[in-house]
Amino acid sequence: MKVESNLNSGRTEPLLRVTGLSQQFVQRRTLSRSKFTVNAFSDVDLALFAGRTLALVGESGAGKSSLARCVALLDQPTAGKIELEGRDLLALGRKALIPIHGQIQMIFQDPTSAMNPSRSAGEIIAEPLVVQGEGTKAQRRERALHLMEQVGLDPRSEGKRPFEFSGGQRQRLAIARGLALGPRVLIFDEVLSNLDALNQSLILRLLADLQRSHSLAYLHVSHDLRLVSEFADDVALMCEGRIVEQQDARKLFESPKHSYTRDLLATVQSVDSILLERSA
Amino acid sequence: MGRTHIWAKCAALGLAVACLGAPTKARAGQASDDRMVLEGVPGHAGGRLVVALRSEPKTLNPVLAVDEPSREVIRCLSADLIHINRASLKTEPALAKSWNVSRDGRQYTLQLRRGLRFSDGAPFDADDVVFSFQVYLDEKIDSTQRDLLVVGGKPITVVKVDQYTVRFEMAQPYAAAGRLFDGVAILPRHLLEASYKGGGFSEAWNLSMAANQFAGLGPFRLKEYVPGQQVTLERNPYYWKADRAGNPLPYLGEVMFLFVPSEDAQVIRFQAGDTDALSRFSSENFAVLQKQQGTKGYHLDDLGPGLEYNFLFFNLNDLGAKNLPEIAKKQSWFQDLRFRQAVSAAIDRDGIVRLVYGGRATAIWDQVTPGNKLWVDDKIAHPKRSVERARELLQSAGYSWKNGALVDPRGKAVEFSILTSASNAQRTKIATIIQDDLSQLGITVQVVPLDFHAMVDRLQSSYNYEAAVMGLVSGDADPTSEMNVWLSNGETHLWHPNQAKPATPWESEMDGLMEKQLVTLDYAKRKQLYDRVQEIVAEELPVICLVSPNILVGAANRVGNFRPAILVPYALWNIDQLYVQ
Amino acid sequence: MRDCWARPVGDCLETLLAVKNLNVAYRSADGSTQVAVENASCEIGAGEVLGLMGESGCGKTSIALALLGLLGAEQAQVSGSIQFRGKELLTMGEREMREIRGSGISMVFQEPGIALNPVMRVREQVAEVIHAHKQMSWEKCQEEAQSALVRVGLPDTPRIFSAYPHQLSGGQRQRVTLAQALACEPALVIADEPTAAVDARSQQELLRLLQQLQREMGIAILMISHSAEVQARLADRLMVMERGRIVEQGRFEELYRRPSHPCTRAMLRAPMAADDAEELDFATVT
Amino acid sequence: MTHRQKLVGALVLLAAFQFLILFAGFFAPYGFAAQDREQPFAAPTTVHFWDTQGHFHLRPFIVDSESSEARVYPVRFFVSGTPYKIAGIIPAQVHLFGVEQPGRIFLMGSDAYGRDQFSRFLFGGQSSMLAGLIAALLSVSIGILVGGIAGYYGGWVDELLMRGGELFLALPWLYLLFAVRAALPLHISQWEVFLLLVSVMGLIGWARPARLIRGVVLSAKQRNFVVAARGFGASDAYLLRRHVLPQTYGVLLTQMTLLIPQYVLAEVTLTFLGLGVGEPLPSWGTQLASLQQFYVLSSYWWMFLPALLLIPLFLVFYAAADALQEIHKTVAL
Amino acid sequence: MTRYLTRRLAHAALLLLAVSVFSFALLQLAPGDFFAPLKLNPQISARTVEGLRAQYGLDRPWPVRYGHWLRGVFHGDLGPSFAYNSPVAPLLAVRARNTLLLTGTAMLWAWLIAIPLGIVSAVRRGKWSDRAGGVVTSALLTIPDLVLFLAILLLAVRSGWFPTGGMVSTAFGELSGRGRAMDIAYHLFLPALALAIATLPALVRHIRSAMIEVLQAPFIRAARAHGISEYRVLLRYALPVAANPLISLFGFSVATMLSASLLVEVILSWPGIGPLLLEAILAKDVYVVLGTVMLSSVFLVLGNLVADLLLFAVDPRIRMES
Repeated sequence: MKVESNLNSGRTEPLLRVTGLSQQFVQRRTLSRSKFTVNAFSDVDLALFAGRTLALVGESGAGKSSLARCVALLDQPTAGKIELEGRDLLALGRKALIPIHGQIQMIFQDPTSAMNPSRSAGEIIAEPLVVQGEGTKAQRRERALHLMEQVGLDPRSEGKRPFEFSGGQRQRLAIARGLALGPRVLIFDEVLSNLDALNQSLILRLLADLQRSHSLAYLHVSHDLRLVSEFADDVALMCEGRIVEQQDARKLFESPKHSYTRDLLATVQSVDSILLERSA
Repeated sequence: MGRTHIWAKCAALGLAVACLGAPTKARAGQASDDRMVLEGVPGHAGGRLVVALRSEPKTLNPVLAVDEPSREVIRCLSADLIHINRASLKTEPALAKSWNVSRDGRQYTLQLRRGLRFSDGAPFDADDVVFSFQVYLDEKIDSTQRDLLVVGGKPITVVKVDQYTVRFEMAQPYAAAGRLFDGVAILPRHLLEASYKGGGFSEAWNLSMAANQFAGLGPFRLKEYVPGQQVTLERNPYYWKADRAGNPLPYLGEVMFLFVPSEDAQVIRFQAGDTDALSRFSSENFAVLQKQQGTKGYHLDDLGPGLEYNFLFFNLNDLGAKNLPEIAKKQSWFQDLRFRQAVSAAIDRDGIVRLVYGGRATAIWDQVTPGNKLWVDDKIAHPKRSVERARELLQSAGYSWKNGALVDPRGKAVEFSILTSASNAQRTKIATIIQDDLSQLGITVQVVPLDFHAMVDRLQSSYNYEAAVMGLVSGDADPTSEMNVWLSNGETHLWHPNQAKPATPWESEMDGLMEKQLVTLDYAKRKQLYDRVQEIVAEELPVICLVSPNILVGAANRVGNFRPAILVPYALWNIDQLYVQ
Repeated sequence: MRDCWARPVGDCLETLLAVKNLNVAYRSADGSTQVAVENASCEIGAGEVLGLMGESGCGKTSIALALLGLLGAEQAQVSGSIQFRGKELLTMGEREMREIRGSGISMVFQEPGIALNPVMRVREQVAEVIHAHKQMSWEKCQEEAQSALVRVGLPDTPRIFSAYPHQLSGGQRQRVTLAQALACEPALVIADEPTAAVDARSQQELLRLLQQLQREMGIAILMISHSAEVQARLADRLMVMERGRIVEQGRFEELYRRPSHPCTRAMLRAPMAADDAEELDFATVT
Repeated sequence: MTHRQKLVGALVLLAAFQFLILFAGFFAPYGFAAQDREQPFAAPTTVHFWDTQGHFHLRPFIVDSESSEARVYPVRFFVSGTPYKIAGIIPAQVHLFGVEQPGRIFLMGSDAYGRDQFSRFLFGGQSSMLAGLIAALLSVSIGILVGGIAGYYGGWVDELLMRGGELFLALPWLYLLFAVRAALPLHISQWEVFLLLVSVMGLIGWARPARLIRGVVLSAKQRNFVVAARGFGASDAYLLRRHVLPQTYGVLLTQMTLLIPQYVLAEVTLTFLGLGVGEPLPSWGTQLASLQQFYVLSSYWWMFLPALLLIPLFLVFYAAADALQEIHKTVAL
Repeated sequence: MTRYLTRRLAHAALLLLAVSVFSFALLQLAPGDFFAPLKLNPQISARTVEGLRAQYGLDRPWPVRYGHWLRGVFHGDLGPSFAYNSPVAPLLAVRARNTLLLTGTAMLWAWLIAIPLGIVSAVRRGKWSDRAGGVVTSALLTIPDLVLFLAILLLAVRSGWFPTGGMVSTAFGELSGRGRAMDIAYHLFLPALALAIATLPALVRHIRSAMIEVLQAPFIRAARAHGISEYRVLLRYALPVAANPLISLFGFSVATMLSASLLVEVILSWPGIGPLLLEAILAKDVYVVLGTVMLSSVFLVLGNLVADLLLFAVDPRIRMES
C-alpha cells in the first residue's frame, strides 16, 4: 500500500526540508594538540513528507547518525538549512527553538541509555511535557498512561524503572516518550538493530500504525537494507558523508543506479535464496 | 621553638663586679707560651663528641648570628676577650690575659695574650680586636650585638695601644663592662677584611663556604658541613689553653653537631646513644629518660631552677591611639592592682609545677629565680594559693558575682583572653591551668594560641591583646641584662613598652633603681637596688610571675669533665675540657 | 534417551557434545538467583553446525559460557551434565578444563573490538593461544600464529601481524578472533553472533569463510545468532530458545518451512498468523 | 551480604555512635573540663566484679589504690553529677554511671590535666564530627559547583577551573590558616574559632571532589537520556538539575563519607600547629595530638585509646563509602 | 610529540607562575615577619630590626618584592634566606636530593608491594583473604600518618634495631665507598618503610579496583575461553591494560608522597626539605618557603608529565593517535 511518489516531483510540499546541510568536527589528537577537521557529512539535501518514511541507509561511519542528530536539532550543523514548513529552524534563537523541539523528536538506538535509570516509566514518558510545561501533573500522568497503552505497554507498569523492562519494551517506552509532545516528525536512529527478529517486526508494525494514525513523517536511519525494504517509502543512501542515491524505495531496490547501491544490495539475500544456494 | 623565645643572649650587659677587676700584672716577656692553664681533672686526648642541634646553624658569622644553633656552633669556633665562667657566674680572663679599669670606670685597657694563632695558623694581635669591634659597631652591618656595645647612647670606642694592648672607652661609667665582652667573638682580620671592605660581609661565612675560609680562636675549627645533616668540627691545634699537666686543650678530636629538628627526636637519639649530651628538654622527657638511666650508658642532671621566668601579664598600654575600645574597657580591670593581686592569688602555681613540669620547676613570685643565687631576694613573700583571698580582694574592689560569674562594679561580666605561642606546649598548658583556676573566681578566660610571629605582632605593634603568658630568660645572671625589660622606655617592657615617660609612680621608681644600679660598682649596693625592683614587681604585679623551670641536662657516661651550668650553654660551656673515655 | 527426531536424517555422526538438563542460574548481589537456562538438552555431532536462535537475553550466551566452564561458582550455579567426547565437563578440574578450552572447544566472540586485548599485537594474541596448548617455543608459536592469520584471509603482511586491534577494521578484527579460535584446530567452535558487529559486506565474507573452514577442517560449530539469514547459510540443525528454555529444535529447513512454535516462526520471519502476533504482543514478546 | 545491607549496617552503627555523642553529657561521667590535678595521666580504672576474697558482686566496683589506704567505691548508675545540657538545650545532671567523690572512674585513663579521657572522647566527638561534616559539606558543595560547571560547559571554562584546582592543590594554605587565626578578634569563642578554621579547610579542599564530579558530569552529559532531554527542548539548568547532577550524588555521598574522617584527621594537624580547638573544649584532634609528644607515646599507653577507638569508627565510614560506591555503580548500570 | 611537549611545558610554566604569585600573596597574609621576634630581644633595638628589614627589602610592598624575586628566578636566584644569610637555591638543592632519595625509595617499595597485593586481592575478590586485606588497608588508612610514624619511631627506639634518625651514622666519614652506601641504606630503611606504609593502603585499593575493572573486561573472558593460563591472563593480558589508570595514579601519587614525606622527615629526622620547610614556615623565612613550595610544585608537574610520557610509551592506542 505504498504510495507512488517521486521525491523531486514536488506534488506536495515537504513537511521538513533539509538543504545543503554540512557538519565538520574539529578534532584534537590525544597527545598532540594539532587540530584537524573531519567532515561528518556534507551538502545533504533531504525532504520528509507527512505520512511517509524516508530511510537513511549506509554503512557504519557513513555519517548517518550525525546527520540524524542535526536534523533532530540536537547538534549544530556547520552549514545548510533545515526548514519546517518553510520556516528556517537554524535561524531561530534558543528560546524560539524550544517549542520546535516538540515537533521533531528522535528515538535512539539504545533505549537503555536514553532513559534515566532512576526514573519510573511514567515519569520518563511525562518528562517532555514537564520540560515544555504542558498540563498539570494529573493531566501529564493521564497522557503518559494513554501513550503507554498506545505503544503496547501495560499502563500498570508505569511505576517500573527502565531496567525492569525488556529490550523491546524499552524501545516502546522510548517511542511513547517520543510521541508525548505530539510531534510531526520522528527520527529513528537504528532503533531496530539491537532487537531480535521478532521484536523488529513488532516495532515496525507499531511504527506503521502510528504513522498512519498521526500522519507522521519518519526519518529512519538504518544499515540493514533488507529491513529497510520492509518499511521505507523513500530511501537515501549515504556513503562517506554524502548522499549517493535518493530514490523511491521500490525503484531503488529494482534498479539501483549507483554502483555503491548495487554492491550493498548484493549482500541482501533472503533465507530462501540462501537455502537454494546451499542445496545447490 | 621551645624556650628560645627568650631572647637574651649569654653575652649580656653586666656589671663587672669590682673585685673581679683586680688586675693581674701582665707577665713580661714575649713568651710564645702565653697559654691559659685550666685547673680540673686532666682527660684523654682524642675522640669525638656528638651533640644534637634543634636546627641547622644558619651562619658561622659571629657578627650576624641570631639563632641559638648558630651561636652554639660559633661558641666552639671562637673566643672572646673576657669570659663569664658558667660555673662561678663570674668573669675570667680569656684572650685578654688581664685588664685595667680607669678610675672613672670609663676606660678599659686590655692586655692580650701573645703568640696566639687563629685556627688557620695566622697570628692574632690587637689589629684583629680593633677590626672585630669596628665590624660589630658598623651601623651598616646591622649586627644584633651592636646594641650591646652602645653604652650611654654612644658606641664604645676601641683604640690599639700596641700590638698586644687595646683600650676601650665608654661614654659613661659602666659597671658591668667586663661582662660585656663575653661572647663577642674576635674575628680574623686577614680573612674577613676583604669582604667587609668589599661590602659582601652580610654573606660572609655562611655555611656554603669552604672550610678553609673560616678561622677562629676557639677550641675547634670547621671540618665539614653537610647541609641538612651535620656540621663537624675538628680540634684546633693552635688553641691557647692547656690543662694543669701541660697538655694542650681541647681534648676532643672532633665535635659533631647533628641536626635533629624536634626535641622528641633529640631525646630519642640521646637515648639511643647517638648523641653524647642533651640539654633543653622537657621534664616529661626527663622522666622518660630517667626510667632507663640505669640500663643505658647515660646520666641525667636536674640543676634546679635556671634563669627563665614565666609570667602572665595584662595589656596596660595606652590604647588611646589604637582603635580597640573593647580592650580599652577591660583595662579598667587590668589597671586595678587588686584585680591583678586577686588573679595572682587564684593561680595554682604548684599545680603548674606539677602538671606542666612534672615537679621539675619552682614556683616564683618575682622575676629573679632561686637559681640566680647572687641576686635573688629572699624577702619576697611566697603566699599560698587562696581563692578566698582572691575573692576578698575582688569584693573590696567592688566586684560581685552573678550566677557564679564575676561582674565588675559597672555590672559587666569579667572575661578576657590570654595569648600564648601555639608552638610552645608548656605555656599553652600554663594558660589552660590559669583558665581553670580563674573559672573558680567566675572569670571566663579564652586561651588564644597564635603563631609566634602573630603574637609578637600583637604584643609589640598593634597592642591588640588582653593578657598573655610569656617567658624570658636572662642571658646573664646580672640584672643589667634585663634593663630593657624593667625600664619604662624599654622595648621589652612588655605590658607597656616604649613609654615616653613612666606611666605610674612605681614604674618611675623602677626606672630610677635600674639606672642607678647600672652605674653603681659595689655589689651589695646594687643588690639592694635590685631587691627593691623585685619587690616592686612582686607588689605591683605588672607581670604575675608564675614558675621557673629547672635546667635539665643529660650526658653519656663516657663524657668526662661534664659540669653543666644553669647559664647558656648549659652543657657544653667547657667543651675545651670535655673528653671521652 | 536421545532425541532421534532431531538428528539429520541419514546422518550418522559421532556425538561430540551432549548437554543434558543444563541449568544456569546467576547469583545477584542481594543473594537471590536468576534463572538463565532451564533444563536445556542438546547434542552436537562432529563436524555439524548447530544453530541457536532466540531473542536477546534468552540464555544463548549463558549456554556458551557454561559449555566452556567460564561461569565461576561465585557468579552462577550450573547444574546438569555436559559431556564432551564422553567426558563430563561440569565436574572437571580447572587444569583439564583449560586444556579443552581453545583446543577442544573454542569460541568466537560477538564484538571483536572488546574481545581483543587493546595493548597486544594481534600476532601475539594468536600466538598466546597456541602457546597455551602446544609445547612450542615462543618464536614457533608466532610463526604458527602468522599462518593462522593468513588462513582466515588476512593479508600476509607484517603490518597486519604487528598491528594493534584498534588499527584494524571491524571485519579484520573479527578474522583475528576467528584465527584465535581456530589456531589449535578445535573440534567445536562456539560462535556467538560472530557477524553482528560488522557491516553487511564483511558479514557475508566472514560467513563464507567460516563455512569454508568448517568444511575443510571438519569442525563442529554452535552458531549463536538471531539472524535467520546467518543461520540459513550455516546451520544444519536449529535450536530455538525462549526465556531460558529450548522450545524447538530440528533440521533448519524443516523448522523454516514448518515452524511449530510461534516464537520460531517470528524468529525465522516465516509467514505469521495474525492471532499469533496478537498473542505474542503483550504476553511473550518483549 | 549485599551492598545495601552493608550500607544499612554501617548507617545503623554510625547512628548509634552519633547518639552516644549527642548525649555525651549523659554517658560521660564527668564534664569535659573537670580537672583532677592530683591525678594527671592516671591509668584506666579497672572495674572489678570479684573482690579479693573471690566473691562476685553484681554491682561493679573500683578500687582506689592511689591514696594511702585502698578504698572501694561501688559504681553507681543514674547518678547526679556535673550539670550539662541535653543536645545543648535542656539542662540535666543525671549521668549513666559514676562513683562517689572523692573516688574517680577513668575508663580510658586521664590526660595531662587529670581530665577523664572517656568523657572528653564523647564530648570531643561533638566538635570533631560537626567539624568533619561542615568541612566535608563545604568541600563537596564547592566541588559540585566548580566540577559541575567545568564538566558541563567544558572548553575554556573547564580548562580554567581545572587549572585553578591544580593551583589550589599546590599552594601553601597553612599561611591562610595562620592568617585567619591571627586576624580573628579575641572575643569570639574557641568554638567559633574552631568552626571557622575548619570551614576554611573545607573551603580549600574543593579541588579533589571537583575533579571527580567533573568526570562524572562529563560522562553524564554525553549520556543519551541527557541528549534526549535536550531534544525535548530542556534548558541547561533543567538538565543539570534533573539529570546531570543527580548522577553525581553517588560520588558525592561517597566523597562525603570519605571526607568526614579525613577532615577529622586534618583537625589533628591543625592542633599540631596549635590552631585546633582551644582548651578546654575537647576534640578528637586534641586527644590525638597529645600522642605527638614522645613521652606520652612511650609512657602512657592509654593515650592511644582514642586513636584506637577511631579506627573502627572510620572503618565504618569507609565501609559505608564502599557500599555507596558499589550501589551507585549498580544503579548506573 | 615535541609540539605536545612544548605545550605541556608552557602550561606547567604558567601553573608555576600562578603558584608563585598566589603563594607570595598568601605568605604576606599572616602578620609578623622573620624579624618580628627580634623585637622581643631585650638587647636588640628597634632601629637594628628596621635596618635588617631594609637590608632584605622587607619594607617594600609585596608586589615589588615579588617582581624582584621573579627577576631573580630567571637568573637561577631563588631569593635570600633570612635565617641562613644565604641564597635559597643551594640550600634547597641538597635537601631536595635527600628528599628524592627517600621518596623515590619509598615509592619504589610501595609500588612493588602494592602491585602484587592489589592484583592478588582483585583476583581473590570477595574471598576471605581479599576481605581481610580490605580491612587491613582500610585500618591503615584510618590511622593518622602522624601516629603511624611515631609508632614506627617507637619501634626503632624500643628495639634498637634501627637508627632513630639522620641519614648517616656519625662514623660515616671513616667508611669506605661501599660502607657509606650501606650506611645510607641502613638509615634510609625506616623512613622509607614508614612512607611506603603510609601510601600503601590507598595504592592497593586503587590497584585492586583498576585490576577488577580490567578483569571484568570481555577480552579477559575471551583469553580464558582460549584456555590461556590464569597466570598469563593476569600478567600478559590484564596488567598491561591496568597499567594505564595506574600510571595516571602514579602521577597523582607524587603529590601525596611529597606531603607525607614532610612528616616523615620531621619525625625521623631525615635531612630533606621537610624540616627545612617546617622551620622556615615557623620562622617566616618566606623565600625558603616559597622555594620549597615551588620545588614541590615542580615535582608535581614533573610527576604528571612523566606519567603522560609513560602512558605514551605503554599504551599503543595513545601512541597511534599522534
